[in-house]
Amino acid sequence: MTIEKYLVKSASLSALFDKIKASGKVVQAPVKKAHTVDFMPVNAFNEITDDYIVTTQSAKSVAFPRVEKLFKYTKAKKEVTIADYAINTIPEVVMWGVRPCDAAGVSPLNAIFTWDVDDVIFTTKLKRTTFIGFSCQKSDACCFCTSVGGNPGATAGSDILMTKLSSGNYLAEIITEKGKAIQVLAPEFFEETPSEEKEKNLAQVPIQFNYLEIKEKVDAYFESDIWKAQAQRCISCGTCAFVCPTCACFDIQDENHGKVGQRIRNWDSCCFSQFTIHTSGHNPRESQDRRWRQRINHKFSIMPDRINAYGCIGCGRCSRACPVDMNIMEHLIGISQLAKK
Amino acid sequence: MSRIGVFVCHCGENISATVDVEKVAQVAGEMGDVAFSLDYKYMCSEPGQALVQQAIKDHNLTGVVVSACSPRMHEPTFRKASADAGLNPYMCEMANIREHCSWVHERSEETTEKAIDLVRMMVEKVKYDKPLEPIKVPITKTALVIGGGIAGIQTSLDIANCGHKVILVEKEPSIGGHMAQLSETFPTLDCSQCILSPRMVEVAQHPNITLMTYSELESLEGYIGNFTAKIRKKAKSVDHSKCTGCGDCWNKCPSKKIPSEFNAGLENRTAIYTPFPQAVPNKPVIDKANCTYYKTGKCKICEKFCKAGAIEYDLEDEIVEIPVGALVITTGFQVKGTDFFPEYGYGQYKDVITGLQFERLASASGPTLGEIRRPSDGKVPEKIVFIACAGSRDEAKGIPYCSKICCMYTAKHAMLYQHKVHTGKSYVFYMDIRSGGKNYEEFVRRAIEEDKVNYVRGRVSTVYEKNGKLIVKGADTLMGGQPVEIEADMVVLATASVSRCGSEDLAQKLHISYDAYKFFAEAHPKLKPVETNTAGIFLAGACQAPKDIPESVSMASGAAVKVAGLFSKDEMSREPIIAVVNRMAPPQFSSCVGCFLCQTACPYNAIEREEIKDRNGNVLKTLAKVNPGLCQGCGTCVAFCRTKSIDIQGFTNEQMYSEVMALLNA
Amino acid sequence: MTEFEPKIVAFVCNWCTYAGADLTGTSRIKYATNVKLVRFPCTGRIDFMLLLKAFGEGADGIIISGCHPNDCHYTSGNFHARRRWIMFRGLLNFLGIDTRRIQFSWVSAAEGGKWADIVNSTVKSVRELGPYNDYKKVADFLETEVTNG
Amino acid sequence: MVDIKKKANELLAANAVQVVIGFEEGTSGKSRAIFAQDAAGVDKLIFNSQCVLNLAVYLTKHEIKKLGKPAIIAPLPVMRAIIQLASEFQIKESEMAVLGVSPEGKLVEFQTFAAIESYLKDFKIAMDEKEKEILAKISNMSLSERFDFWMQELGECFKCYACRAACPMCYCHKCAVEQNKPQWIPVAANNLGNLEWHAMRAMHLAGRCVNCDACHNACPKGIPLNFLTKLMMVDAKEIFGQDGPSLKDGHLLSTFKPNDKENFIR
Repeated sequence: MTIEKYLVKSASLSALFDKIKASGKVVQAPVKKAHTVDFMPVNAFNEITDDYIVTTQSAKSVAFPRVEKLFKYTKAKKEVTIADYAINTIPEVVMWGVRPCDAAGVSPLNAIFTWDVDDVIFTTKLKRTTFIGFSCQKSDACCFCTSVGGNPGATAGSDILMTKLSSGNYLAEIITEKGKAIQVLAPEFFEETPSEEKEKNLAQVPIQFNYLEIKEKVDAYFESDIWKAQAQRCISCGTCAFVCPTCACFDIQDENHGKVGQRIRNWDSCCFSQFTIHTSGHNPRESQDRRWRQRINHKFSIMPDRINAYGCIGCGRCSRACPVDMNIMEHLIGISQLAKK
Repeated sequence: MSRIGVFVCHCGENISATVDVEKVAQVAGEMGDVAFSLDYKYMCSEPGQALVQQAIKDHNLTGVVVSACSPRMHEPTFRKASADAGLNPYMCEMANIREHCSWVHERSEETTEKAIDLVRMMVEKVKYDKPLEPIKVPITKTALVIGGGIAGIQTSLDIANCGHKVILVEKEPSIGGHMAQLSETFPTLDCSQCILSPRMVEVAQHPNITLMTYSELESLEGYIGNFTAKIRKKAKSVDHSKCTGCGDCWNKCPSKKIPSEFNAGLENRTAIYTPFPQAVPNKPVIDKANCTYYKTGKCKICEKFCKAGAIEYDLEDEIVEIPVGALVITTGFQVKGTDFFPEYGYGQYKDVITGLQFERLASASGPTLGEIRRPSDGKVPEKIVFIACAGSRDEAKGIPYCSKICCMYTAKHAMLYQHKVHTGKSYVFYMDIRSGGKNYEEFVRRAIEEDKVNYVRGRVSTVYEKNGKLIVKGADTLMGGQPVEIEADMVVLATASVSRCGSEDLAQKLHISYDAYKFFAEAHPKLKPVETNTAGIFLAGACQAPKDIPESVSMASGAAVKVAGLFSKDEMSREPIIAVVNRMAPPQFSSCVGCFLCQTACPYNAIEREEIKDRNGNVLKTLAKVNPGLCQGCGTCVAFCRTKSIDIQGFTNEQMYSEVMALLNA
Repeated sequence: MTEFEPKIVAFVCNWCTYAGADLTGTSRIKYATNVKLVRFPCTGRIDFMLLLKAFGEGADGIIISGCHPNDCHYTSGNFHARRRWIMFRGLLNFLGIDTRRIQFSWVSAAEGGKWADIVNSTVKSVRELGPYNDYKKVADFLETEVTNG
Repeated sequence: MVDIKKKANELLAANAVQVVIGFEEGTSGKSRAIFAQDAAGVDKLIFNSQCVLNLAVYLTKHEIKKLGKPAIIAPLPVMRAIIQLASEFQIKESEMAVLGVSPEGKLVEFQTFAAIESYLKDFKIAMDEKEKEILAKISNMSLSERFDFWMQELGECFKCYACRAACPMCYCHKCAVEQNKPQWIPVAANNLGNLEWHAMRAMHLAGRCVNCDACHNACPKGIPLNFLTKLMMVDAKEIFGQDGPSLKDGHLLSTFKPNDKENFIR
């Protein structure tokens, strides 16, 4: 559908929230917690904070949580009965306050979970989720969405995008049918189109490099000391992957407790030293530079080649969270500056 | 996937009375991986074992769970049965539904449920059992016997006569123990010394026996077949290789006022001394604590008079390390002193003495040359009272058990008194007369009927002195508890036999257990009376419980046979329940990171360093390695290892983990 | 309503407490059925993780028992265990885990009576504490939904 | 800093070491590790209050070992880590140079690890007042409050293992959480999995923690998990008198005293 534009008074925002809640949807929104700002199920508008550049963790967990129960099983005498994941129990969710970068992360993630067979649990969850984006007025030194094809007001991935105007009111862009459905819930709050221009109300994020160039360099410099140089200080924890909106690696485990048990899917990370270890004991990525190369390679070369989507949307979460300041933007700039081959 | 057989035992009524064994077998049959299950009246019986073996063959079982008594009881039985049927013995486990279930609970749903849980637990364990091969270790064919009393003497001679080396350690200057102190022995009244001394001499002269008197065990390390004993040879201050035992030294020694241990304090000895004339070895030692020279630095009279020049004051304690394959503990007992009894005058009345002191009075080699005379004034007692059960069978005194020998030796004492003092009157106060044993009852009757000893059934409430007499107040329960008062010249207390002081320390040095009264504990009250819980260490004599001579001697021979049996092979196989460090493919080699914290944790120094090298000899990794000869399988390292790289066979992490899972997830 | 029957596991060493419990049986001393023994070679072998596992699998109480100090069949396993328990107990308490539900004891091969006493008194005290619901909530692996934490 | 750089250059020039492990200016005001192999690298070296990472963590990394013999810039926590690592046979005196940094930021040179240990005697491992307060606050909660508090905090954990990766004592190449026979620690980052992971980690650091807080600083969720190991540290000191790492005394849990005191064993 073509994008429809409305004005939503800042005053009506909370009322809009209430309407959505009243419709029975689960609303997840950024909440100020003890140490972080993260998406949490909320009941009242005042639980929500808007004081964040991006949340510590991405919005991906709405469809790809850190622990996912795939099915349960029960043993009786010598028989085993399996109870599949009850797809129909998945609630309608509204992700409120998603940043454009996060929203942009949805499509690569979806591409991964659907590239051969559909991952029904993931896709169903995604289908039942409405993303209400809020474009960025603030950014920090870690942001580089503009370098990977996004921008602080990008609509891609959001169903509705809210942009705060100088008046304090919001420009609401209805982007999809799902978004439309929200508007239908409370048409009274969606007023006539604002005169004011959207762009000048957005954060300024300078372009640092050309991501198309990165792909080319990554392919050209597969064998290169740059990976060693960049990975030296990396301590191979999984933080970057766990906060990343597009990282999709997982580990399947069976949790057995006597007669009952379940199969679960857990987040995993290609940075862990044991990630690719073979039964034989051989590990194709046994040193950190190999794992770092894989990470960049996967996001900027393998994904575009295989599923025609880039694995980095420039939110900068990994740079903020990294315990040893592996700043991905800095590294990407470094890569982009490598001589053409 | 394993195929497990579960065999539920009724143990006659012992289990089936409170546990629904049929149900246990039926539910077990429904457990995962259980291919076969049955219940049977006596699983350990010949046909019972046959059932297990048949099932192993018919259902080609990969594991067996026998749900019966404690594994400490029958694990070996069923492991052997399984092995004979072609199953690796370590694939057989026992679920203890008797000691830990049927015997401690009433019949109820819960009891049966618990039995089922215990079976499920062991089924899970068996799943993770791995076939193991016993570890072969060489045997040092030398036995260490600790204690040179009659038990130690007998066991040493028996072992030595089987052709094995024996080291007999005695802490006193001479062997002989209590038996050497006795006058005559019941029920035959033959002279103790006369039958003992030949044995003592035989020990001293036996080519296979090394006698170490005046010595004590310092420490013991190692395990069955391969112990290392450290023995402290206390400085004798006399070079026995030179000493002729002429006796000049002790005749000349000026410090003569030392109570003689051998004569139970009824006579004094000198500082340089042999305990008694027939001592073996019959050569003196200097009792440093009481020697003038050692106390003041002056004297040296013995040195002056020693023609052989054998006195060496500056000899020091020597600690020798001896490899031995087995030990027999024969440290014996001791008797309570009269001072233990406030009601009998706290030991302040000279003429209230212990049975052991009476033995010395009655002994021809004793202070009175065998005449019964009062310690106080040397008068021959006209009236003498013997009090049996002095301390024994008395909760209040903390000695609820029966000292066993008192009834007999009291009868003997009374008899000897009557034989020596024909005009004398003797009384015996007793609770019950316990005279089980060949010719024992007849012996007591002789005392009563022929020697006219007056037996009074009742306890003595008090004894006190009144103008030279000992007033003994008691009651005669056979006369309706009417008070009895006797003016005696002498009172003999059959004081309780108790464990030797220091037996606790010794037990800890040996890592054997002991009972509430500090007597050493046998491995099984009926079927393993001479074994301890520590393989290779055996018991004989009164260190296990009060015993008379024939019992001690037979137990000693029993222990000797156990040792000889062990020594009949050149090597023995040990349970392969030991720790192992995991190994995996390069470049990891093992998950062990070589922090070697396990090394400090291991009580046996069994953890060694193993270097993994490449072809050029460069060390790629250093990891921990367990020496299977030294590891005893305690598993302390296992619980301690952060990376879970070390595990213990038979009690692996997977097994303990799944046992807990199984117990809690019915 | 029927009285709450706590689930209690006992981790005991083979040489002292297991033998002691055998003696309890041989002496026909009665105790509660709630307690089930797991046999270890030595208290030194008992991995502290197994205590957490036991609670995680729904135990309401735990008994840990071995040889008295100086009586360890392996000379020092119980000493190592003692240090481990001292540290671990402090940690559990700091984590808010109820250490009143864990009974540590030394029971020798000769103390059949003491074993029965330990079992019965532990069952009694854990019964008074009631089911360990706080922990069961945490351990309820099938139901607890993991939101974006 | 001047003298540290000077020393670093000397060592590199003399080829006494091939790499200097230190701190450099990072992005957005952070500091980070640098592995200086020449004067240009040394020139980047800095040292300030921002330098919270425990550099000792790199001493056991095979990627870093490949760079050659290191010299490491060592403030107190790094010195402590070095002693502990040495006592666990993970590093050798002969295979590294230590450029100590005194609390005043002055260079302290050490010829031997023993020298480091004795230097540390003057700087007892301990918590500051603020930390003591927090520890007390947690300890003074009721049992259930404490349980809820930790469930709340640990509930945040998503098992990225940054705490482990940043800890100089977590050098095992196959951590217990990666052992799956049996699966001691649930892989899932759920309540139980998180509780068991952090409890185990604390026990594994009992008597080994050097109180550098690297784990906490590394945690992207800001969980105060360092207080679990701090408690272990305090108990080790109060109950067993263990006062910081030592080359000789043996490990807290692999040694014992027959008279160790407890009040809970019947």
